[in-house]
Amino acid sequence: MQASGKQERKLLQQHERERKYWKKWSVGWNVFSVVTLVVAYLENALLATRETVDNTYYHWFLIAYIAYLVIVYVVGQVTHGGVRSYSGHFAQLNSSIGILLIVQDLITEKFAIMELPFFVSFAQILQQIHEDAKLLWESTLSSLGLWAISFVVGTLIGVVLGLLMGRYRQFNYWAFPYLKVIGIIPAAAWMPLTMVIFPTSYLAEIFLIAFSVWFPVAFMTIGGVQGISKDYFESAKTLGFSEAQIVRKIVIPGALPSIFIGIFTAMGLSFTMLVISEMIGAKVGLGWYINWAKGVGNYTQVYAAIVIMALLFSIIFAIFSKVQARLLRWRENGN
Amino acid sequence: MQASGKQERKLLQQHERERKYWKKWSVGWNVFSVVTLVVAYLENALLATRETVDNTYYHWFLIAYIAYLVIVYVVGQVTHGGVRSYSGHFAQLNSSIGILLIVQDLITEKFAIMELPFFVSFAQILQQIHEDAKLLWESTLSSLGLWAISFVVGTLIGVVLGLLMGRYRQFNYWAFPYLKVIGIIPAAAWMPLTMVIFPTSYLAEIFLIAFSVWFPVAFMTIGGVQGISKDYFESAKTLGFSEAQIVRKIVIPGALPSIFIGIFTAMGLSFTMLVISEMIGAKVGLGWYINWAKGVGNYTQVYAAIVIMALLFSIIFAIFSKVQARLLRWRENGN
Amino acid sequence: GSNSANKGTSTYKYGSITVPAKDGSVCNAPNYIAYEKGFFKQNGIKAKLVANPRDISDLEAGFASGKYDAQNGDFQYLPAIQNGAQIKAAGGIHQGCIKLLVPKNSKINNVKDLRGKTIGIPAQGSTPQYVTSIALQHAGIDPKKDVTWKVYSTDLLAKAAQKGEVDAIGTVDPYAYQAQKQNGFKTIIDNNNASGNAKQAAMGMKKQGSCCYLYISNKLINNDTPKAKAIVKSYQEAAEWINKHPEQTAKIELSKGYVSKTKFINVKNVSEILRTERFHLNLKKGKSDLSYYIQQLKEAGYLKKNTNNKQLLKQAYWNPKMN
Amino acid sequence: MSLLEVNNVNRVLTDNNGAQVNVLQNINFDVQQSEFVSLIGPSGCGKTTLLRLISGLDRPEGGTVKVKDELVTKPDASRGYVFQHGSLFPWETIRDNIAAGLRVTQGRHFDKQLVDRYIALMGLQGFESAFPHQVSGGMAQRAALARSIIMHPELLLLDEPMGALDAFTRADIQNVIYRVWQQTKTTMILVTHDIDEAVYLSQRIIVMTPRPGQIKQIVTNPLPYPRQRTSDDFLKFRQTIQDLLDFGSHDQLVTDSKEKAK
Amino acid sequence: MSLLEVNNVNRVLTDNNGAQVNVLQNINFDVQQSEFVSLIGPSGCGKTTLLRLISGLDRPEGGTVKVKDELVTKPDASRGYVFQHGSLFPWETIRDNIAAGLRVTQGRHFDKQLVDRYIALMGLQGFESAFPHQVSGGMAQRAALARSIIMHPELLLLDEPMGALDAFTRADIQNVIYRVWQQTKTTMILVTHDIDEAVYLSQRIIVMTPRPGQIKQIVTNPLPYPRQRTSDDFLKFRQTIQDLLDFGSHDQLVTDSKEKAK
Ligand SMILES: Nc1ncnc2c1ncn2[C@@H]1O[C@H](COP(=O)(O)OP(=O)(O)OP(=O)(O)O)[C@@H](O)[C@H]1O
Ligand SMILES: Nc1ncnc2c1ncn2[C@@H]1O[C@H](COP(=O)(O)OP(=O)(O)OP(=O)(O)O)[C@@H](O)[C@H]1O
Ligand SMILES: [Mg+2]
Ligand SMILES: [Mg+2]
Repeated sequence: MQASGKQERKLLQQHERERKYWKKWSVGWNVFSVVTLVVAYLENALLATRETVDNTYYHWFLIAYIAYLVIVYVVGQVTHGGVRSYSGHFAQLNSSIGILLIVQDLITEKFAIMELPFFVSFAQILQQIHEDAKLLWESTLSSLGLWAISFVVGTLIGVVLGLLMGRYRQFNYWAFPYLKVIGIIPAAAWMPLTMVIFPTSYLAEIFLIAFSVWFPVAFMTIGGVQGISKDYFESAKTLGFSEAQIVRKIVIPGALPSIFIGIFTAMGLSFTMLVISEMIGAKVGLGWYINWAKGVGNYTQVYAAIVIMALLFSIIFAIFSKVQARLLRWRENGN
Repeated sequence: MQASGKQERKLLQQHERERKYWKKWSVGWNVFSVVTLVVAYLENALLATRETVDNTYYHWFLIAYIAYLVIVYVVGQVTHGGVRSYSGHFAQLNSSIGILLIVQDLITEKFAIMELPFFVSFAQILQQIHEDAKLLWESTLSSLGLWAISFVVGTLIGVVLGLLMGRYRQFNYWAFPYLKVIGIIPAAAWMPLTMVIFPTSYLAEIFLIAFSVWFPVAFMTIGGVQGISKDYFESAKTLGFSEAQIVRKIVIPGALPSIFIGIFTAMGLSFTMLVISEMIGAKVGLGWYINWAKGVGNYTQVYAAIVIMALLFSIIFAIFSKVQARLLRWRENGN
Repeated sequence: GSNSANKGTSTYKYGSITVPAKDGSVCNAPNYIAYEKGFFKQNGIKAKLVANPRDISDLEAGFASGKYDAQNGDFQYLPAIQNGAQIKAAGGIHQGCIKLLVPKNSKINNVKDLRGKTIGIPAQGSTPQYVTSIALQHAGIDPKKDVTWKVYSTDLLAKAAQKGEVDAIGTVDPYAYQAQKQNGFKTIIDNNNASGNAKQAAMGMKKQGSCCYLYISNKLINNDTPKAKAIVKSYQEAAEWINKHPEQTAKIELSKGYVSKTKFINVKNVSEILRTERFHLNLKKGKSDLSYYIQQLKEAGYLKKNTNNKQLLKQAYWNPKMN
Repeated sequence: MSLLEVNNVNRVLTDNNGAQVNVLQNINFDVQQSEFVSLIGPSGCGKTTLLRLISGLDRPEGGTVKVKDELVTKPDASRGYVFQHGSLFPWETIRDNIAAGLRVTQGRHFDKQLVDRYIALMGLQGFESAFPHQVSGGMAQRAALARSIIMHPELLLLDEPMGALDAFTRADIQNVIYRVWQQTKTTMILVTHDIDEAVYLSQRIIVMTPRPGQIKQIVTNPLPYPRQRTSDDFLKFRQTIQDLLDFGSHDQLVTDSKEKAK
Repeated sequence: MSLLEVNNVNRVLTDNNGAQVNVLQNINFDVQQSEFVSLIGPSGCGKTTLLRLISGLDRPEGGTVKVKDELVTKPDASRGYVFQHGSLFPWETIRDNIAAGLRVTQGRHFDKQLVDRYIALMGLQGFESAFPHQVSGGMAQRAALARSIIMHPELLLLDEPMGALDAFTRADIQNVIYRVWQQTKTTMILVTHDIDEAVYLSQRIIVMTPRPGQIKQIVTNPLPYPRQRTSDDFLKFRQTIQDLLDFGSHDQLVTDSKEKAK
């Protein structure tokens, strides 16, 4: 139940939290997750290492992780708000991460069951990140910029085309058959053409990434528009809405849930294309960095870039989820 | 309204056709589309060509296209069945294809406004396809086989994971965070690892393609399962369904619409990955062919491969659409 | 198979090998010829030619996991070998195919003019980058600081230069040859110094320096030396054959579909490229070349600062001691 | 001059089997300014079809629909329409839904006080910022009414606005409608299945026949307002309508025509 | 021995505001073999909650629900449940829906004749291979009934199975239920808002109070079967129930508790 008062909104938030963070607060799991990480630390510090690696950064990472857990657990223990729900819910997952860290450390660094150069320990990756910090930072910024521009452009094009195709069947008739075919042309095949067509290679890169985004977004948007109950259109008409107002007030919000699905699906693909597109004309960038590392067979660098990309992706994913939850809060089940 | 009689099913089919092929039969458009293609033929045959090209195959293509149109139009004129609806509906689109053919011929072959090697005429592509017919045929078969296996494997994995994550929140809790991160690792980064992990490079290729498929499929499947009304689960329980029966009779059919969306979204991506994955260990294949042609910058071959891929994609898309329409015929709006 | 192929033993004494070679490139000729002219077969090897991933790390993974056995590739593998790639060079196989080119009306006339310029290359860590870097070092230019590298896929480098996105391009044949012939690109650096050009030599381009090498997987070298030797022998014979019959080689490459035909990629041009590359499996010179490159790459900063040259050479080179 | 004139209206539709069906045949009636008219008839007889023609959402195959002597050609804000399920926009709050039409006609600076008044009138205070799925069916239906009424339509078309509600909530909404009608004197046409409802609210009741939908009879309701559902007069008049509808015997299982027709 | 015994049942739920709410308080009643009992009460009083406890879909916080002296712990096929919207599986044909339960208990070679008999009994011939969205609401509801009844449950729980139907179709389904009950003597509990319906069908009517849901009174219906809706006795008994429900004045706009509570 919704009400205007602040009090009630707060209660609503709590209810929402309970739906999302359904694992109960448990002192046992909290302690256990800290224990696994402490064990990961001790195991790494005490056992002899077979490979050359500077474990300092790994130790710092573990200490920071432990500190973070201890803080949220203490806060969770004394408060009853979001921190408690959140940290209680993720205690078990944190334990599993601790165990994974121990296992990977043992099978790579300690017993070399899986060996260099293809398998590296997380400690080695962190060491690499520290070594290449400046280059990686530049690369991350550069890639993020390229990705953000391309993703926005691709999403906009996808949404606009999807809305047009979904709402106007004439447009659908003319555009869909051509777009369907264009949509599957592999990026590799596009690369020469984009070079010729676009004045700068940065634009060509943007095109390649945007291209990987618009297809799923447009595809989902079409479905979203077509799935809107015609009651809403008719209500709008009897309230005197013009076509423009119908698009703005009915078509777009109605298709938004589907648009978000398209955006989420396109995200993974856009990261793949980022790596590919940075093969044309890039001076720096995570994709460029991966290609470079692959060129000299330095897998640790490849993994370092992947760790950063995964982190980036998780952050972007979380932001999008938040935006989605906010924009789609009118839906029964929240997301 | 549905009834068991054959007669009524036939009427239903007709109604369905009208929903799908809504452009009315029009003699004018039919004639016009044939005219555009005849003009395309004459233009190509009569105007002097600036580039070296053997236009024979293009002429054959145009003649076949014209013959096809004339046949379906004649059939459409005298019958009232599916052919009439279909060909009437697509007459305008066919005209646009005719015009496009004329335009591309003029700006490449005839006036060389857009030049070799990046821009080639359709006639040159057809000539190339004819020249490399045997190699392309083998490549197509090989790629199709690889794609089919990988796509099935990827879809199955995606559906199974999606069902598990959608239905069992414990599974979702443990699997989703890890799978989400794994899902975004770009293929380029995977390639060396897959080579090391999988015993044969064919398996590595399958993995790479399947990997691009399972993510969107799993993602959509989760949503599909979570979107099933809990009424159905409760009805099933009061009818004595076991968990296995619930999964088979409720979860799978209920998620099927979303699974199909996932499959359609994954298709484009899987074609991109086909090209990338055929760089490891393939002796032949469309992706290999593209890479091979790029080895000396023979773009005509690249485009030839793309034309074949587009054709393949259209056929696969059409088959999937048919299967989807059949499996989801229980839905109100058919698809 | 040709006539000579049938002379060999009907059974394959050493079993089969997989060679990642089918990438449509011209200078992969030894693979094609060893296969087509039956040199593999004569030496008791059943060879399978497959696609070439081009990307070193993919190749490396293929070698490490036993999916690939031999290949001819550039000296660009040195850093990869230092990073643990399980392959060794067994001699140079042909001379240079790598050039640094500038567009027709470029103001760049020699290496010194490259300071502060942007250079297009096929990949970070590619042979063209290394060759250019060696020349830059000889001209007193720091390849890591004084120039900007930009990456384009090989087929697009010339286009990038024409569009002015880069000032010079480090590229390989047949793209380099085509850019020269068709678009009038000027050569600044040519690592093919068969003629002993003093200007090129001053830039560190060795006379008769090998450009591509025969690589064999460590697994094979360590576990089945005779087989590895048989591979070396096959390539040796193939290289000699190519050197003698560039025209026929070109014909085989084009007619058997190893290299795709275009207006430019025809028998005449391909045999010209093959002729200049002077195919010959040079076992001894290969080692000294490699040693030279190790030193150069170390100086240029592409190898680790603390590289032990001798040890890396041992790690990177295998002398098959053919008699 | 009547507010609404429906003259010889015919509606022919292609049903799912591809056959042509006369859904409405020769419909004639007038509605006066400020009148409350109910349309009642078996399911599938064409009530919704008729209402859609009046609103302008559809056009008749024959005959004319005129409002204030002008031919109706397309829907506009002067003829409000409330659907069975309200059709509130789920992505807008109750307040925004109610204001939706005003925003269109008055632009960004629409009369916010007016919206507040209607929120109060409909008893929706405290739920202004709730989304439709967060309120009960009855409240959603009240908001849908408010959304239409706030536009001060000449004619309000109500297509079973209480059909999906339970008996108790239904009675509540009936009272809301009654009160609004009393206060605003808006002309209303109510489509319903519920004889009680028609008798409780309307001045005239148009009884329709099953397909092809025709007007069987137009009955004037003699009862004075406010009406008592349990009064004898009420029950008697209710019986009159029930008889007119020929709501026959229940002793056999019939797959009646209306269901086949759906 | 009673078929069903509900003893001191309590149900406490956390509502959307996070507060604990007593939805059902101290519910006690028995149902005899072959009896037809109706549950009636205002919206939100806990009728559905109670039915779910009886079916085993939920467990009470206090008290016990026993069928044939055995504690109900989870739903099974011996207690049929028909939902307000039928909840036919949209991806199965009418025939497959009706056979769904049989397929589970009898496996692949279930009694196909039985399915045909029920299709005939429910007047669904000709629609066997239609999908739920292709049939009318009334037919879907008949199929949902058939799907439950075909399992020969000891107890059939009907949660407003006619609530979403129009008045005419509702009367039709009421007759179907009546006929099935007469023929099969299945014990039935019907939740409804419709006093007419309760009076027309049931032997006893359990009247519930608004939250916290308690039993106000259990009334035995004196009318003999078959009943006439228009008979004076019918109307009189109807009035008794109406009075019990204290279905008060309609003269003010109330945002009543049931709506606030939703
Ligand atoms: N778009 C359409 N195409 C074909 N037939 C239609 C269409 N819309 C309605 N019909 C048919 O027209 C008839 C009248 O439908 P309508 O919805 O107007 O009835 P109704 O009186 O409103 O019924 P209900 O009381 O169930 O709402 C029905 O038989 C229906 O099947
Ligand atoms: N899962 C739940 N969590 C919290 N409260 C609930 C839940 N389910 C029902 N309620 C509350 O319990 C009360 C009884 O609900 P129930 O659905 O049983 O009423 P009902 O009598 O069936 O109403 P209706 O006639 O509208 O169907 C309501 O106030 C409702 O808001
Ligand atoms: Mg209607
Ligand atoms: Mg209920």
